[in-house]
Amino acid sequence: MLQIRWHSRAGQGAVTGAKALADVMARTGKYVQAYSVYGAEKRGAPMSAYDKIDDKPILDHSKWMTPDYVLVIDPSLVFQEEIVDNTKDDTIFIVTSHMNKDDLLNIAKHLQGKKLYVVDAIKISQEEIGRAIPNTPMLGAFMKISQLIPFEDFLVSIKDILSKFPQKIIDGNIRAIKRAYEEVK
Amino acid sequence: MKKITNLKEFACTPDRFQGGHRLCPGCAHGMIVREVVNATDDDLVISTATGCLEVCSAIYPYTSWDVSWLHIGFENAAAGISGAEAMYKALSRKNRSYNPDKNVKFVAFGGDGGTYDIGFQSLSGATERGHDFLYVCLDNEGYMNTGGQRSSSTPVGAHTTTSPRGRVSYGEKNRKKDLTMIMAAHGCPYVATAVPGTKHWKDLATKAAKAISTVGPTFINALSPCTTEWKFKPEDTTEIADLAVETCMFPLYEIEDGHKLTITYRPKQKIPVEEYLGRQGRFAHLFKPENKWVIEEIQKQIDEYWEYLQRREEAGV
Amino acid sequence: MATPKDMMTTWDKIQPGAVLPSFEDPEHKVRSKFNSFNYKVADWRVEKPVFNRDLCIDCDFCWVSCPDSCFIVEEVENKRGKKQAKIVGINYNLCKGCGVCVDVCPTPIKSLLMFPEFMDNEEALKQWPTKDDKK
Amino acid sequence: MAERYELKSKEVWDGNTAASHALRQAQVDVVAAYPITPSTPIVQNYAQFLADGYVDGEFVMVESEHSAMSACVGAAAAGGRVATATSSQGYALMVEVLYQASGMRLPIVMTVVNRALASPLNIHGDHGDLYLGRDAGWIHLIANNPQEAYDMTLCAFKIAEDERVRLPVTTNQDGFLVSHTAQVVEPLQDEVAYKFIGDYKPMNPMLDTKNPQTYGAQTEEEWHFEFKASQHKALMESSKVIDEVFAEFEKVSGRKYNRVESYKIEDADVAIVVMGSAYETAMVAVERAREEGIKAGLVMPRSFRPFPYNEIAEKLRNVKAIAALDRSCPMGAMGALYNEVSGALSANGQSAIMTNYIFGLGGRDTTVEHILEVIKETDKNAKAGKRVTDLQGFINLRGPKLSFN
Repeated sequence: MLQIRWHSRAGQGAVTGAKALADVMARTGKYVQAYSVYGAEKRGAPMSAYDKIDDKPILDHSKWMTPDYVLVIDPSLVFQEEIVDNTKDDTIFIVTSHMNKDDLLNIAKHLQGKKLYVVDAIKISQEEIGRAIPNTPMLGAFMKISQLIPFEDFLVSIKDILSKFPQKIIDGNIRAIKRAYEEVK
Repeated sequence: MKKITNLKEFACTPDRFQGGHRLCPGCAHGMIVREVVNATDDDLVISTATGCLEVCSAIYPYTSWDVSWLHIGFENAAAGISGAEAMYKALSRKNRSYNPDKNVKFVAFGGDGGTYDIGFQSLSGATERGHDFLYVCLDNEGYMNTGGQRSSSTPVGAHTTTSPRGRVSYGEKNRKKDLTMIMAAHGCPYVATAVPGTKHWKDLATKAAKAISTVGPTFINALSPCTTEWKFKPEDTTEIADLAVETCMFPLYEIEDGHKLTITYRPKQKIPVEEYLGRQGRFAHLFKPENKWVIEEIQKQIDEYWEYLQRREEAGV
Repeated sequence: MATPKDMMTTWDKIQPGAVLPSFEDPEHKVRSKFNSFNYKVADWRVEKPVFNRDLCIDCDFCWVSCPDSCFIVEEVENKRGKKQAKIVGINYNLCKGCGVCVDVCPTPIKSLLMFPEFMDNEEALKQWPTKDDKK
Repeated sequence: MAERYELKSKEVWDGNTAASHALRQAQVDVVAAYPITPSTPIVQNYAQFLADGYVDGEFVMVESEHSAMSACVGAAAAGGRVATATSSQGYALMVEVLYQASGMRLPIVMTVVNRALASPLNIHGDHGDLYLGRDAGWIHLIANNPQEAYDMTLCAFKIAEDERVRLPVTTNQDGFLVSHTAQVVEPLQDEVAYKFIGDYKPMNPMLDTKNPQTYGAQTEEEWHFEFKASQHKALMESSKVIDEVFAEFEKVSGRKYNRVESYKIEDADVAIVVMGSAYETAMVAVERAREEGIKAGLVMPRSFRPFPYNEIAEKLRNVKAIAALDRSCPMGAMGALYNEVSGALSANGQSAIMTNYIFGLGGRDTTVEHILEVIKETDKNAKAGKRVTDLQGFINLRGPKLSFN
């Protein structure tokens, strides 16, 4: 079972991102589970979201997991040590930051020795979508690193999932996803 | 709208609220309810809040209703009728009406407990949502079903079992809540006050007919003199109601579209309130020397309110 | 208690939800046994109103103010062919003897008066006051 | 006519989305509801369906849950299909009217997203609200994942409206763990779902004004007992209808449900009885226990009411020790599942060793490891042939061990 944990602030779209990823993977015939953990806090409070992806039905409904991937879509949360909780040696971190990997590791010492990738999902979403909603660019970055499914297939699915939105929003998201796919390092 | 012309004609209406109910002898509820349900030729669905009317008109295995009737609880007559009205709309839209040839109208009855107090939230909600129904408050100024406790409709000075007169108390201390105006403030298309009896029967029947035929939430606050708890002889019910009007203790008026107020009956000579109070045991203690000031206070409040109503009517705003 | 013996049933024979139909034959408006029209509250009375048709002017005040729907009305046509109600009697099954009808009766000599419950109506009519009686 | 909604054969839905689609497909005539976390999205989704023309019934946005259930009662008595949704405090506010709905034998469907009851305030899942309504005369069905939240809601209409039942039904799903967890759901197409549920069958409708009905009469000591007994009988006998509806549902969906679900119970020495999403988590724990040599099995009453006494006893016939896991604090007693299962065993002359565990209050995480631990403890009782563990345990609770005795 593939396990992915998102760290975000409420309002940044981690829940939507996690559900979109689940939707994409379900279309390939996988079983999925996407959920989030939050309290009564409002927009801006830290929260986490989760994806589980497997070839057989997912029965475990507990919130606890040992993630294969940790996706941090808020730049300030990168500095919170909780993001490494319950991770394995080979857990892959994809984080949002305007800094390069070396500068980041100098400050975020808890990420030293981890498999780390960086993408500025905030900047990308601001420039391409017009708002700091870094969830879709993170999906682009995740697709690049994980190579879970062919990127073209991913784009077809995500376009369909976004189809309820106005064309302008869809186009912006697709551009953001493609840019993040290219820019993640 | 049913045309209410004279009593000889109105009395040809087949009764839809039957006798054999267990209300007290001389209870005004029976009079008011009969007039309201007889004031339309449309079919009716009725909900009733817990209270005297509810317990007395549907004691298993008997019902006093020749129309569809529902009781759920004390505080939800308005919510219940709003559900029934919504179902009527839904089934009409879906072409599944049970009697497509008939208009169905919706009426809710509640006492002042079920209306002023515990049921006020659901009444306010149903009114705000704009359901097409008439809500009639049978206002007997206390929780008479449970033996005469105070409500927010109990007038100043009245003795009730929870605002008793006593060595150091003159009875109820708080002013009666002005629910009719509160309902008007919801922006209801039609709100009115009414009393039972022979003198104002047409006022009540016409108001009921008007309210039922008006589309949207309408409200009638009907004073319902309670022979048992107000403590007067059963045969005096209509006289007490008439005195409430003639003293202006309970003025008759209507308000259209939430603001346009019309006084529907103006006493030729306003009678002093003692006449009204003196006929009821619940106010007997006010006639003791030490409580006389309470009567004066009540008179002052009546005068001020009557003045307010007249000014507001004149202003026509 | 309040239920006549012949209406007492067992749990397996009662109407689901205690729902009561008003009519046994809705089309012909035949009231069901569950309709309180078929219940008697006569024993609540101490005194009963007696109706004197000869004095009645059909103002229908008694009809409109009766809390118990007791007044039996016949629909007749007036001289101008308009329908109007004629009071023809009192349903003593439904009357609780509150006396409101007597109170509101406006005829100079009342056409409704209270008499002891045990008195025969014929006898009551014989005892009816006349113009000559002092009030 | 309501618009047809295009559905894929597999959707990724959370439990709330699944329940709201079931309500939509049932073409409910009146939904009266008041939003409350975590069932709010059901109400929101339904409002959106209405705004987009996928629903042509009435949607009454009342001012409280009390009025929501009251309007449901009024609408159901009027004579049409009725549904609502709620959770927790809203459920508590409704309780008075829940009894009215069932007493009047009105087939209302309520999709409940289970959440803890205050105080202290908590928005997360436990079964406090479900247990609060357990004597309210409703049928209570349990859904463990979004697929089941959808399936149970469709079945609920068919069960409630059956002439032999005419009782309201709740479908229960765990707050957040199911309601906000997206999983693969295989929905029925609109016309298949509606055909399965069928047209509403009126019974004494108030709106048939030619034949007026009185609802909500007062019954005193002379009649009340008979009505309650008659309602109890209907609730007990709904078991048969539930079985029939589940069988019919299997034909259209291929998914088989039972009033008592079980997993590897046939040869089990140790059994866990639990309701809700933890049942599925426990399946994983059972697998792990068996890898470690403990013959564990799992049982769940799919219908909490009517409680399947004999069927549950039958499932547990050969086990030696049982742990009943209740997701609600029993407050001075044993948990309801412990009591019901003990009663079921006793009534059938069985004497497996029973213990009770309280878990997951206010959304407290209960993992595979936790349940595995319970299985191991229960296995000690099985091996000893008598109870050697505490009568009551609290899973994943901080602090010293706590037990009833």
